[in-house]
Amino acid sequence: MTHISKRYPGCIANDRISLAIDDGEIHALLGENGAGKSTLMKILYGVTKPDEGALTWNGTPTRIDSPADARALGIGMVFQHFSLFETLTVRENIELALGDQVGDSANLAQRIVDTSARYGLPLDPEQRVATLSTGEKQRVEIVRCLLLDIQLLILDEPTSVLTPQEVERLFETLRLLSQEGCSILFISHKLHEVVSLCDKATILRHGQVTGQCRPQEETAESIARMMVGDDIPISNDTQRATGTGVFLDIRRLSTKAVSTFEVALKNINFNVQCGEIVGIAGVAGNGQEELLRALSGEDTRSTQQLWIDGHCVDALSPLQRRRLGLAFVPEDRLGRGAVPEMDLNQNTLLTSFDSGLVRRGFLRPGAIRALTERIIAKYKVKTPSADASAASLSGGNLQKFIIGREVEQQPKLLIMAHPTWGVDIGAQVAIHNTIFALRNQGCAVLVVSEDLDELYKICDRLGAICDGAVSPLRLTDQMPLAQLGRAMAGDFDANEEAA
Amino acid sequence: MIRLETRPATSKFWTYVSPLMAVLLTLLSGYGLFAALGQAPLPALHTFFILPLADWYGVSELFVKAIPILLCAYGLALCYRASVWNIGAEGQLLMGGVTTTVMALQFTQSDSAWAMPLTVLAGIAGGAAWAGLVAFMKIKLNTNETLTTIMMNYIALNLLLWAVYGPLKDPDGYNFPESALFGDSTLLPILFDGTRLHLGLAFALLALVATWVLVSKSFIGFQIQVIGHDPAAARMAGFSKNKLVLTVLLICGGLSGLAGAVEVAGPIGQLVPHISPGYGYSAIIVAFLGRLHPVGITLAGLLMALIYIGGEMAQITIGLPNAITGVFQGLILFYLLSCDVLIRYRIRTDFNFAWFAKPAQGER
Amino acid sequence: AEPLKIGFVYVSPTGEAGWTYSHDEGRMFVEATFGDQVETTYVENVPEGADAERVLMQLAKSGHELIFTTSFGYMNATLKVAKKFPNVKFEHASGYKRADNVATYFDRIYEARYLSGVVAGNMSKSGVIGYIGAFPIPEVIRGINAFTLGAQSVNPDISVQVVWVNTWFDPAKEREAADSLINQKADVITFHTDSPAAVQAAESAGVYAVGYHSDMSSYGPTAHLTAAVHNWNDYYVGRVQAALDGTWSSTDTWKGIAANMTTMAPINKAVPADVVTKVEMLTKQIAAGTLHPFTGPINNQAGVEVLADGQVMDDGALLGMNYYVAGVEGTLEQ
Amino acid sequence: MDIELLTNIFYLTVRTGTPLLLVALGELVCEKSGVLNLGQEGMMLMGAVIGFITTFYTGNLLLGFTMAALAGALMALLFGFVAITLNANQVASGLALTIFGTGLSAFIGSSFEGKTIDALPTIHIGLLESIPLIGRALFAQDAIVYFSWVLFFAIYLFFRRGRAGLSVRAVGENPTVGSNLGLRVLKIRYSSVMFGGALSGLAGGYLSLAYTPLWTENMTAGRGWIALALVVFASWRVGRIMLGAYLFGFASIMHLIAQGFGLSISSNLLATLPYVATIVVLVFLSKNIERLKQFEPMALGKPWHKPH
Ligand SMILES: Nc1ncnc2c1ncn2[C@@H]1O[C@H](COP(=O)(O)OP(=O)(O)OP(=O)(O)O)[C@@H](O)[C@H]1O
Ligand SMILES: Nc1ncnc2c1ncn2[C@@H]1O[C@H](COP(=O)(O)OP(=O)(O)OP(=O)(O)O)[C@@H](O)[C@H]1O
Ligand SMILES: [Mg+2]
Ligand SMILES: [Mg+2]
Repeated sequence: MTHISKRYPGCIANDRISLAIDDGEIHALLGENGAGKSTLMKILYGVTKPDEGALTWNGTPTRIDSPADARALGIGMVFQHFSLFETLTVRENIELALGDQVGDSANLAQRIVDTSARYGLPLDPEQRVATLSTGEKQRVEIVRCLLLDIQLLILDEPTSVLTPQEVERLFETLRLLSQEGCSILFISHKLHEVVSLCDKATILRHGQVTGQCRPQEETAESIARMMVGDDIPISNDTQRATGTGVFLDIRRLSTKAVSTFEVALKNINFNVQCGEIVGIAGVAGNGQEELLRALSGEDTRSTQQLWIDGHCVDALSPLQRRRLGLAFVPEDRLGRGAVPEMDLNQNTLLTSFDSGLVRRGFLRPGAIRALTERIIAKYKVKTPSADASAASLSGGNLQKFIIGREVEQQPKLLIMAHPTWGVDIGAQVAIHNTIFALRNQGCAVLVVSEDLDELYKICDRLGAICDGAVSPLRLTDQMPLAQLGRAMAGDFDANEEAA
Repeated sequence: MIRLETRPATSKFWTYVSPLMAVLLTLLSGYGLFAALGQAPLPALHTFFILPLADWYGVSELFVKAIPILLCAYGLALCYRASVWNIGAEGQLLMGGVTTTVMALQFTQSDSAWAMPLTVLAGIAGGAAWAGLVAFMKIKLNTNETLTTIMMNYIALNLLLWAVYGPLKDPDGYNFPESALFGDSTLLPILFDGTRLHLGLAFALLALVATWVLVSKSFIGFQIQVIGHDPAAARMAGFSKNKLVLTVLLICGGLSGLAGAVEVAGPIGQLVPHISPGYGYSAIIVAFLGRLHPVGITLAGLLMALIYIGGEMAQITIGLPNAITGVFQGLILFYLLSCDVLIRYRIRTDFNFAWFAKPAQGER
Repeated sequence: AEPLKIGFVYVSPTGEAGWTYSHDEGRMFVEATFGDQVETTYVENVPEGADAERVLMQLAKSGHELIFTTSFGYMNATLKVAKKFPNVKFEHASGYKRADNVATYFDRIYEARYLSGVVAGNMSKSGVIGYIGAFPIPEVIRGINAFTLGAQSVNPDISVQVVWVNTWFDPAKEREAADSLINQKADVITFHTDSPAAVQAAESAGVYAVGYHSDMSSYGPTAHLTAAVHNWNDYYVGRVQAALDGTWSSTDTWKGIAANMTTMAPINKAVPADVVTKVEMLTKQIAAGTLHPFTGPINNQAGVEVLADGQVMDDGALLGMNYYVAGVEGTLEQ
Repeated sequence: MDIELLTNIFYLTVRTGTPLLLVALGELVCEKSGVLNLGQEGMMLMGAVIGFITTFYTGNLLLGFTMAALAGALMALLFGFVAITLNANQVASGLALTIFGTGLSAFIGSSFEGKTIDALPTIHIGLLESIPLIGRALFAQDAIVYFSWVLFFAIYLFFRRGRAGLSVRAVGENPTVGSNLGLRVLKIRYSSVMFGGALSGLAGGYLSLAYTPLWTENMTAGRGWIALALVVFASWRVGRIMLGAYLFGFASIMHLIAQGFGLSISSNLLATLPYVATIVVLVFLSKNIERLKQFEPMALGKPWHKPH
């Protein structure tokens, strides 16, 4: 790819980028949020048309006008956000995505089973995508590419939603592919993965190539430096703390699963104390979502019993729980944590209405704007103005904004899901520091995440959730990774006391 | 090919220019249309758009026509902001007309000062109750409001017919389908002598201000908007969807019922089978044309009313067929909708496919 | 001299058949008769609600001196505008309220209904006749009863099955009503709605139909027995002449066959000659005033006598009719 | 009620339900692709008037129906340009189409008011017709009724098998994903919208060429709205479209037939029957929220344009 440029109103996503990939090479594309990685990949896959630039494929100048062209050349892509139709089955999704290249559609199901087995990514072709776990969805995306005679596989942040085991399995598949001669373009914010997997890395900043390296010869540290520059501290000291009295108490929390997509919560007991960070690890789809909804009050069907600050909140709505000091950062930033179409002022108001933004039922635009601007400034949210829509922010910036918004409410209890999912290193550090600061003010913090590195880094006590049940919590330093892994697999140590 | 390119922020310029452009395009099309029909285009356009407003009476009639449409549209806009797809303003208006009549007929002999307010309140209550039924079914029985409101429009029409052919029929009316004429105490007072402009204008202004405050200034209005855009976020923030759905439907029902009340207790003065020539349906368009904003709705409603009256005028003075009105309305609506695209997007029509044809620079 | 400007206000589009069309025929007849002396304007599709008054105002303001308002629902609007324009003459069809400058007029279509009932009674083999009604207003009920009495005059056992469709104009629904009547054994269909759909239904089902408003034989050449037809030509010409002469005054006109305001469409060849002769004779009697369709004894559905033997119903009773006579099937809500 | 009457009622039910079935099937395909077109009345009326004029001049019914479908499709194209290409609000564009189509059809058809043509003949399928209860309903109908069944099964299979139906469902669920994967979203949506328009036009033609072979202004009298409601009623499932259309047809016929039963209920109240019945059945069908949502196109009514 030569001199690829793509301008969007208000920003240059790709600025004369040139990139070369060899046969069988695993090439990492790195860069902070909004650096232009996904845009470049979409151009390569024919989804986005570049403003200028040229492409050479196997030595011949080529044009890729559509994903079909790309597939015909043997390019496959796994998008950053799943490109799956939830209501269709696995087979239907694959059939659709392959278009004319699907080949013999009669035995497609069989081919899916064969291919997925060969690469160790088992799939049931007749299952509806909506019922799949995140990891399984990821598999569908990959198998979809593998069904073609593939020469280049693009993976845009494939690991941000996978568990360590799944990541390991994916890497094996990728190495196998690369041995078969397939080139791989790999985007990730997890640098140690890059170090362990990739042959080469290209680093983007503000839409330009700022460096190239051989990851095996570098450390995660040094690569991070290359990405974010020298001005941002990329590591912070972890200090543990101990809680000072129970704030959130969960006693025998159970729910029934009303649909096949849901996990029933089974007799969950744990508490979170003021001034500590509690982490719940777990593989996606084990009840995290249901637990969070029960805690936030979005789902009030649970039985027995949630106590916040000495109040039983079972019957209370999310609003009433907020008034007891709860703040909440849900896993979906757009569409739940923030309203995409609304501007940042309005998204501030979404949950901060009790922070003096509403008087007698009427809005106070001045106060709303002031608070929004404070959040933007204090949490270094990159945005043209407070009038920008939430949808226009990059993932990391939106996450900073949402966390800032919740933190500014000075909550006594902060519940967060995947606080740094898909967020670049710089933002990760900023978010972690914010959480620490809040804890040190005496706030109780509950973090539900799949990212074990993160949990070990920030949490004071840890537990795991598996199939709707939560293991007893232990102090982080007394919870070896192996034990946490066992707990995530459902093997809770029976004779262990809840911390 | 036409390509749309999202603007980083909606364009203030086009927000105001787009309607002007649409009107201009309509006038141009009208010019062509009238020429094709063998009419002198300019006088015909004058008849359609200027003549109805040539005198004070014409202007007052514009408002008389627009009032019920506007009342319905203000309410509908609230519903649509909350993504409650209420098609039922017509039925709510009709029910408002019926309940208004029931109340008004209690006062035919009375000159109580309460007569008129109670009559109007009865209309509001009737419309709100009819919409409340929709809310009940949506909230408790989980039924889709688009379907229930369409069906309930027909049910309301039949109930009105039943009432006007049955219990509310004027006993001294030779069995014709009309209620007795309302007493003066229940009729809406006329605001300006020599016109039919009635107190409904004040109601409409009140509704304009109230919905504007609700939409732009109040926390409820904000919650409504959040529910409409993103129910998951609303749930996360703790806004009660059911309460908001009920609120917007009751407000819309009340305003539509009020529209029914101002018609029967205003220019018509009794219950007849045809109290509405589809005001509730016109209001849907007006709500969207007005971009769900009370001020925009007011302008769109007046425009809609103008075309209706212009169509009558064109029939009377130059003998154009009535069907022209519909053609005209359709055209102007399409133009408005199309021009509004420019508020959110830039239009690109370039055919630039040449980028890959450039020779590769051998970077590989 | 300046031509006399005459306005017509119609409730529906002028169309080719139906109520409004019959008035528009009258308007064209006026134009043809008076030529340059008059200038006519019509406004179609004027809703009967609040809009009517404005249209009337506009007509009056734009110099129309004689205005015909051709639907019952315009009654109060006509009176209101008439009050504001004492020099403009108004003519309101089918209403009962008058003023110095508001006359009323209507035709005695029930006379033609009676006669067509005679034809239908002769042609029905099943003894069931279907009648599609729009709304239960006196005019429609009067037609149903007159038709029934006519049919009974040839076959006392005949029954007339009424279906209300609650609309003046919905061809598909009228068709459905006709089909459902035919499927309930009716072998002659008539109707008091605005479209010829019922005639078409009869034609395709192979039964007979009696038209309304105008000759509808083109929609069912085999099925169409005859039709009860309005004819406003003579009335309109007379009133326009009076206005031109300056002799116009507010009157109440309710005339039928005698004044040629109501007529019968040509009778189908399938109808036996003796029946045709009989109908012609009855027509003459009605024209001469020797036969009145509503002549006692008449019983209502419950068998209660509403008109004694030999008595002739007065116009007041006719105008407010709200019951079915015996022989009509169906219930009429009061 | 005797057998004969019931036989006739079923027969009439099918006839009455047919135009609704056609329109609702078309709107279903359109909505499945994520586009809500409220312009049914306008498209039906244009189909009715163009079909009628064609047959009036040529005497050819097949040509009439073809032109009717074409007219509907062209109207849908106009809607598509505003709603799909220019991304205008779909509800408003659809309503504009209704107003425009109503006016334009009246305008075009004014000199054909009240003219008549020979109706589409009934095709009797031998002895099957004499089967009690269902014989007439199933075997003594006109070509369009039979065609509507063929169409019904075709559409059923279309969404069940094959990539075309899948792509329509896919762009109705998530056009962005579809576009990322290389589906030609706009093309699929245009095709679906125009197919829906063609069926509306055909249904309009059915009214003016078969049901009541004549043209009169606004002769659809709100049937397009009912058909729209039926799609919701069916919760976007093909099978239930037929159920809904015939249920509504049945209730409409019953409100006419029932007047002969000597009930002392006002005909106005009886006339609410089809609407009340539809709501009541909907309430029962709405108990299971998940099933209800399962077939609803998630992107329905949302403006979308290709990201660049
Ligand atoms: N459709 C679009 N319209 C306007 N701007 C866009 C669009 N898509 C991307 N951008 C902008 O282009 C820039 C690059 O975006 P891109 O998605 O390529 O970043 P990225 O490097 O993949 O970031 P992340 O790590 O968060 O995935 C960002 O500033 C983004 O806001
Ligand atoms: N996640 C969920 N999935 C399905 N149903 C749910 C879910 N959460 C809650 N419900 C049920 O949906 C219904 C509506 O709940 P919701 O929380 O919207 O009401 P609310 O906003 O609290 O309204 P109010 O405060 O007026 O009671 C309740 O019966 C609730 O039990
Ligand atoms: Mg990206
Ligand atoms: Mg609740």
